[in-house]
Amino acid sequence: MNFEIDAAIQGPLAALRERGRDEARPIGLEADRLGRPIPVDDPYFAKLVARGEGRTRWRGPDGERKARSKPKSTGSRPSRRTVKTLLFVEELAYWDRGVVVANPGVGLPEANVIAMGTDEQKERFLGPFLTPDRPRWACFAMTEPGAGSDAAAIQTAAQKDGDHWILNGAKCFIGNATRSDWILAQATVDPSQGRDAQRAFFIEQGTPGLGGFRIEKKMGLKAYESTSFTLQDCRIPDANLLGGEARYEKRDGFKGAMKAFNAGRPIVAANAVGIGRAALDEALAFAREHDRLADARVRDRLERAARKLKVARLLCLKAGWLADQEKSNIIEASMSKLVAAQVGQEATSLGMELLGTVGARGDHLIEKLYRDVKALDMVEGTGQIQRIIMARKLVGLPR
Amino acid sequence: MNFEIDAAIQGPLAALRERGRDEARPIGLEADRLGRPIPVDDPYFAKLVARGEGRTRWRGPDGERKARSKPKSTGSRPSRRTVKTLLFVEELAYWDRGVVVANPGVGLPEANVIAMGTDEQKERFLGPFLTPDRPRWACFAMTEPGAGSDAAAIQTAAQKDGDHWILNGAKCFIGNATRSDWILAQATVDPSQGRDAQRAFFIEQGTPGLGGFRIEKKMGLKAYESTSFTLQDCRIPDANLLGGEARYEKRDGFKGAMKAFNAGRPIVAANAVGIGRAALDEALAFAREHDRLADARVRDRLERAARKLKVARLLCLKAGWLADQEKSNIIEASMSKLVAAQVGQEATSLGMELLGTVGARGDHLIEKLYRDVKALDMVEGTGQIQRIIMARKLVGLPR
Amino acid sequence: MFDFEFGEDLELIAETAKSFATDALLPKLREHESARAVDATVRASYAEMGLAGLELPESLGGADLGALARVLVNEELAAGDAGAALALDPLGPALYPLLEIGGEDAVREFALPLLETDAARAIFVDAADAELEVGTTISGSVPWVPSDRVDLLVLLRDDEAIVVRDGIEIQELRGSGMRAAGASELTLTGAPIAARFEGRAEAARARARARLYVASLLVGVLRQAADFSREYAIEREAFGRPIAHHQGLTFLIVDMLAAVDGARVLLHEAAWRLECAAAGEPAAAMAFAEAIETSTFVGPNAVQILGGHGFMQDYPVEKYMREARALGLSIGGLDAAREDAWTALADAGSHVQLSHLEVAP
Amino acid sequence: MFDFEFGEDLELIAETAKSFATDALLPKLREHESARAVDATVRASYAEMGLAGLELPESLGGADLGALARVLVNEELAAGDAGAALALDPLGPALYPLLEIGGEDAVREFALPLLETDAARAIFVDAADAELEVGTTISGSVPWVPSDRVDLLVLLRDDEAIVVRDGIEIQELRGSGMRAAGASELTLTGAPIAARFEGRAEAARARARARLYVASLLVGVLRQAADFSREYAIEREAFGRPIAHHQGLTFLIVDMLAAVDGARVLLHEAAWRLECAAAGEPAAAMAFAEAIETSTFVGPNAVQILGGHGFMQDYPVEKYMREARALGLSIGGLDAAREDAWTALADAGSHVQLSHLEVAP
Repeated sequence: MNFEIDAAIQGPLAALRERGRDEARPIGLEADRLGRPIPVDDPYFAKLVARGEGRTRWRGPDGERKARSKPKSTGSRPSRRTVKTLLFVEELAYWDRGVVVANPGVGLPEANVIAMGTDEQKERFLGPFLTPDRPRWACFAMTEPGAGSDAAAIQTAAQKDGDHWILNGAKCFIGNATRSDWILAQATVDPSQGRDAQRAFFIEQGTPGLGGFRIEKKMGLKAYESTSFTLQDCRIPDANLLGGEARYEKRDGFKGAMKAFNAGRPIVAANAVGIGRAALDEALAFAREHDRLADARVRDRLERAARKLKVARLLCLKAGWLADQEKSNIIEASMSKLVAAQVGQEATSLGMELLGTVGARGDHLIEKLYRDVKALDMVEGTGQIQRIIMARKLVGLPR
Repeated sequence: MNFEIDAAIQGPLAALRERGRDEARPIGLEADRLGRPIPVDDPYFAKLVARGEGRTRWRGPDGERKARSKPKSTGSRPSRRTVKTLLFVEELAYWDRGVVVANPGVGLPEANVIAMGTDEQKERFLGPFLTPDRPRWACFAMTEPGAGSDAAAIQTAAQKDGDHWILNGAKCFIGNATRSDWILAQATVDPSQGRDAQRAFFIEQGTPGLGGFRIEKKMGLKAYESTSFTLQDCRIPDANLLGGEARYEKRDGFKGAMKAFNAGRPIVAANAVGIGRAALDEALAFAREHDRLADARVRDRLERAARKLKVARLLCLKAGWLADQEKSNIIEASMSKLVAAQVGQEATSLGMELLGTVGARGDHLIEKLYRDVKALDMVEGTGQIQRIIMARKLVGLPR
Repeated sequence: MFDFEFGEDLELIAETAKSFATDALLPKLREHESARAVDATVRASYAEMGLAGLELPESLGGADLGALARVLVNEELAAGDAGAALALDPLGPALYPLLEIGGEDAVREFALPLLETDAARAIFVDAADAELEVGTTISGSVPWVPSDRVDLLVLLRDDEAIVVRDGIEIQELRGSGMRAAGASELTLTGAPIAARFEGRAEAARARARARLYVASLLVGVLRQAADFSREYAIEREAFGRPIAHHQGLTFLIVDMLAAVDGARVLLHEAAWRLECAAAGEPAAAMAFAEAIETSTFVGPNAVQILGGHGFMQDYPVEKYMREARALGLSIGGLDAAREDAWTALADAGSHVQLSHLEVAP
Repeated sequence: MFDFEFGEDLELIAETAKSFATDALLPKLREHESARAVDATVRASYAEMGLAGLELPESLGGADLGALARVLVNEELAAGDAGAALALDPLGPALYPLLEIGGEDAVREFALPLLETDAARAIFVDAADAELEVGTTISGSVPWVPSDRVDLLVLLRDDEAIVVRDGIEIQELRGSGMRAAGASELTLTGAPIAARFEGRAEAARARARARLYVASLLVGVLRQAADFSREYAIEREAFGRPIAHHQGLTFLIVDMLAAVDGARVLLHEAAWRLECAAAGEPAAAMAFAEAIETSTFVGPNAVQILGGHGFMQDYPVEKYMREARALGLSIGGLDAAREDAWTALADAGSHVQLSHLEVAP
């Protein structure tokens, strides 16, 4: 049993902390104040790319594949990859969750493409991200206006037409969609067949029929664009079907999306913990500055927020540790997401209470965090969905 | 708008208060300490009867029926009968809820018998309660070991056999069953038909087949007996079918039970508020004696308990007031029950926290109240059931 | 004896306010929010309703309706738009220190002129919400007031009210909510005191009325948030039925509605008590505390029920979540309210058989 | 770096304790409760396991296993019967002030003899839970200890431990829970002080270990309560399916299990920290606070899930509800734990970029 953060990680964490403080937080606050996503041509993005960020994890057609080698097969001691990721994610979210999403890179679809893409697809779609010449984005489009939590209910239709597919439908809440080189979009060949009939397609920016882009106005996390768009008779070549048709004949269709969901829950939890921690630190600083620490009610508020965040953090790291051990983490992943989203929200709300009317000004970081954090109880499945996932295991709830 | 308690009620309330303090509370504490129901031959019961308590509301075959006259039909201003009842019930529960249930009288089935019984049944079963010669009890038996919240699922079978019925089944959690002159038991002529097939039967004490009495050991409310019993080929004459067969042919069967449920919810709520108030008053007295009122945490605990109890009390009185206005109170009755059971429980739990290890001794009133109050989130439908009832109205939840 | 009906007069006023809120405020919610002001035609139609003098004594040309009327009107207006409700009321809670401590003369001198000025705003500031030094003049700052203009500032302290008209510097803020009313920080640098009225009991009563004023806006927002999300959940389907019929969400919705009803009944009782009976001050504090606690449950969960849509400004629930939180922060917020509510218990006798919940004293 | 596994040794000990709890304690739950004592054969089989010296240094013939082992063992035993767990441990948390402040000599003198005495009980009393006047002797009362006999009393104050062996009058109480261990009020009238050990930091550490001792019993009860009601809800049907599959109840059950897991992980981290790292004291206080808060949610709801059956002693959940509440009342209860947990934050630097949640210091 060990709860220590390796010295080896302290360095990278400290670096993230410095950049978060100097870059991400000011830019995130500015985007929030202006109420618009960070512009595509913001020098910040160019700077990131210039110093080697925004690159794909994929090692290229001839590259070594160390990153994907499994610990068991090498006989080495278990990896801590997920745990490390969670710690980094938490630190990034501490400074600004919205900016992290806005940052250039392949983002959400990367894991799916690496796991399921054909060699040709990896080269074509991830290749430009190996050493990008400019800030580049990609995105994953699952959510639809009519199907939020119910991933099996998506309606975007994919119809085979010779060596092409015709896509029709609408997507919403898609991060970075207008600035993405390509969109990996989930569609169905038969809505009545649920998940088994779902396919993912690469849609390149500029493809005729891809349009109706609308950058949505959000309560928080304004630094990145959330976008809705439509697909109208959008013709996509066979070569853009993720993994190729053969893979789907083995009924692997939906798994792509489901895998992303599973891997993502502790990460969302870590984000919520990071935001909650930021609120806690701000609240503590505020209370100290305003000589409020003698008040038992103020102490209790801070103690409670700290304690609940610690619970969430440990549950989240446990879920990640299980993944690193290659043990099932279905319950723990959902639990960490459920708990972290709640306690992150609660920490920001307690922070607001402590600030009093300063919180109502709309220019305090805690007020921004209060708006930002709520999204994390929605993405990757609401708290309600997490409970259902857990209940399948815990009380045998039928699907 | 008015939230005042009439001067006319202050007197009776004060009388209840005095008797509660002098009689009910000490007897309730003793029963709790001894862990057994108040014995049938306890002089306390005889005293109650001697001073005219434990009588039926029914006015007798030739009696006036004032109590049942409807306000609208007389053109007078709306009655406050339910509101008054709730205030009295709350005051009684403040002193000891268990003793109230133990008190002699017709109790739960009274409303049903008055509303649905034939004249002959009223005379035979309520008659002895007009001016009882000794402490007499009756009881209503609905709950079964296998059907708690699901009232439609009761399994006790009633089979017609000539001019008799044969009853078979088992009941549990029945208050005062061993000491009752008769038991009004709910049974079904066809379990697959749900509520429509249910009938209520008077089972006289000593009827062959009525047996297997077992006084249950409870966490709290020990002053009255909760009893399970069985019915084995128990032959009941037609004349003991509540209301007679004709009434059931009009599909009125289950309504008897349902009516009792509806009328009962704000009353249960008032009980929970009374218990919670007792805990609050004790906690306040304890805090004052131990010089704890300077502690903001102690003040907050007391303030919160008081506030929540006030909310519950007002919701409860509103539900009663609606009933007095002859307006639907389905939502409000369930809401008051849901909220009051929770806040009553919370008040006792906060009280325990305030007492510290004194609460762990097992001899403080608050500790007893902590055990007593939990039952009120079960009787007349759990909080879960109340939410379902409300949801039918509020979000159109299908039955 | 108990009566939960408001009576015909109050019902009529509430109905009027409700129609106005539904027809005039709700549809322009976002418009008013980004304009930081209420549209002139809406202002005009509000003026026609004559609600500005709702609580003024008849001798001052008012309707002489008390706390209950105000609470009902505010609840309905805030269900439409809490920011607009503030913007439309020239006096707001600033009336209370003037009327309760200063009396009719003070109202005549300081408040009435504002009723004649278009879009005028008297601003109430509780001393708990400001960092002000009071001497022969006032200096310091008020971190936030829900307005972009200040025609009159009434500062309520524990034992007095101070009126300031000049020397107030206004710095616009974005505001976390109620933007239709504006949002500013005030800086006072040796601002002259126009008047000063003393009285501790009167100050407590003024604070109680101010709490009810804000609590009723808060309850209006919460009621609307709960109703909106309930209706959405009935319309919206997932996994083959309305999401409101998935019991996990059903229970949440029911609990939200019960919480709002609880906060409402406490609010109405406090208003009745302040108007017609004793112990209105702690009752008002308790009602405010309950509304604030309810807001932390109902606000975020209204967004939650809408899922991702709730986070978007296409729907109003994100606004409700922000404003429900912001409304609970003033007049010392939750802690001060709980502390004042507590006094009702602290003053109760030590005999445990006396109920400290006696509905009548 | 992170590792959530306990390691083979600890797993084995926990497994042993679990089997014992399941086979020997759980079936005799009510028997032990009404006897106010643990059956002799059960005591004998417990003695064979050799857990009495679990935390004693090797030099004193103990297993020298630390806080993690104790926490795991207590959790498992309490899942069987928290009262029996107390009854079976002759030293209990009284060991900590002796060991941490007094050192090995103190343990040798006062604790070891008890291991030789059948059914002996050393009793730990935190000064926050007693009304005692300390001079050259001790007088006053301890409202409740979970025992019917006191072979040794160790009083923990902020800066010292006081050992009392004589002059203790014992008055039996019913006890609201843990009756298998007994329940008494202690009265001391000029009781002689057998020894006195001073040390503020050591006292804080002893208190932290005592908190973990009680918190682990509490978490064991809560885990068992949540599991029992979960299993009941899977077995029991209503409205045509297991009640656990009605989503309203499903969510409650899942939330209970999540709350227990949260309290557990905090407990384990605190034990690890106390044993292997820094800042164990506030972590232990936090873990105790979390366990207490969780108990007010899980205890009553475990009863709730069983409905009317939950209220009856035919099922154990009413016992869990009582004991979960009672276990959270000692060592100053929730407030003292929160106050001590707070110090971790209070001592943190003022730079906001320093996380006060650093898992490693």
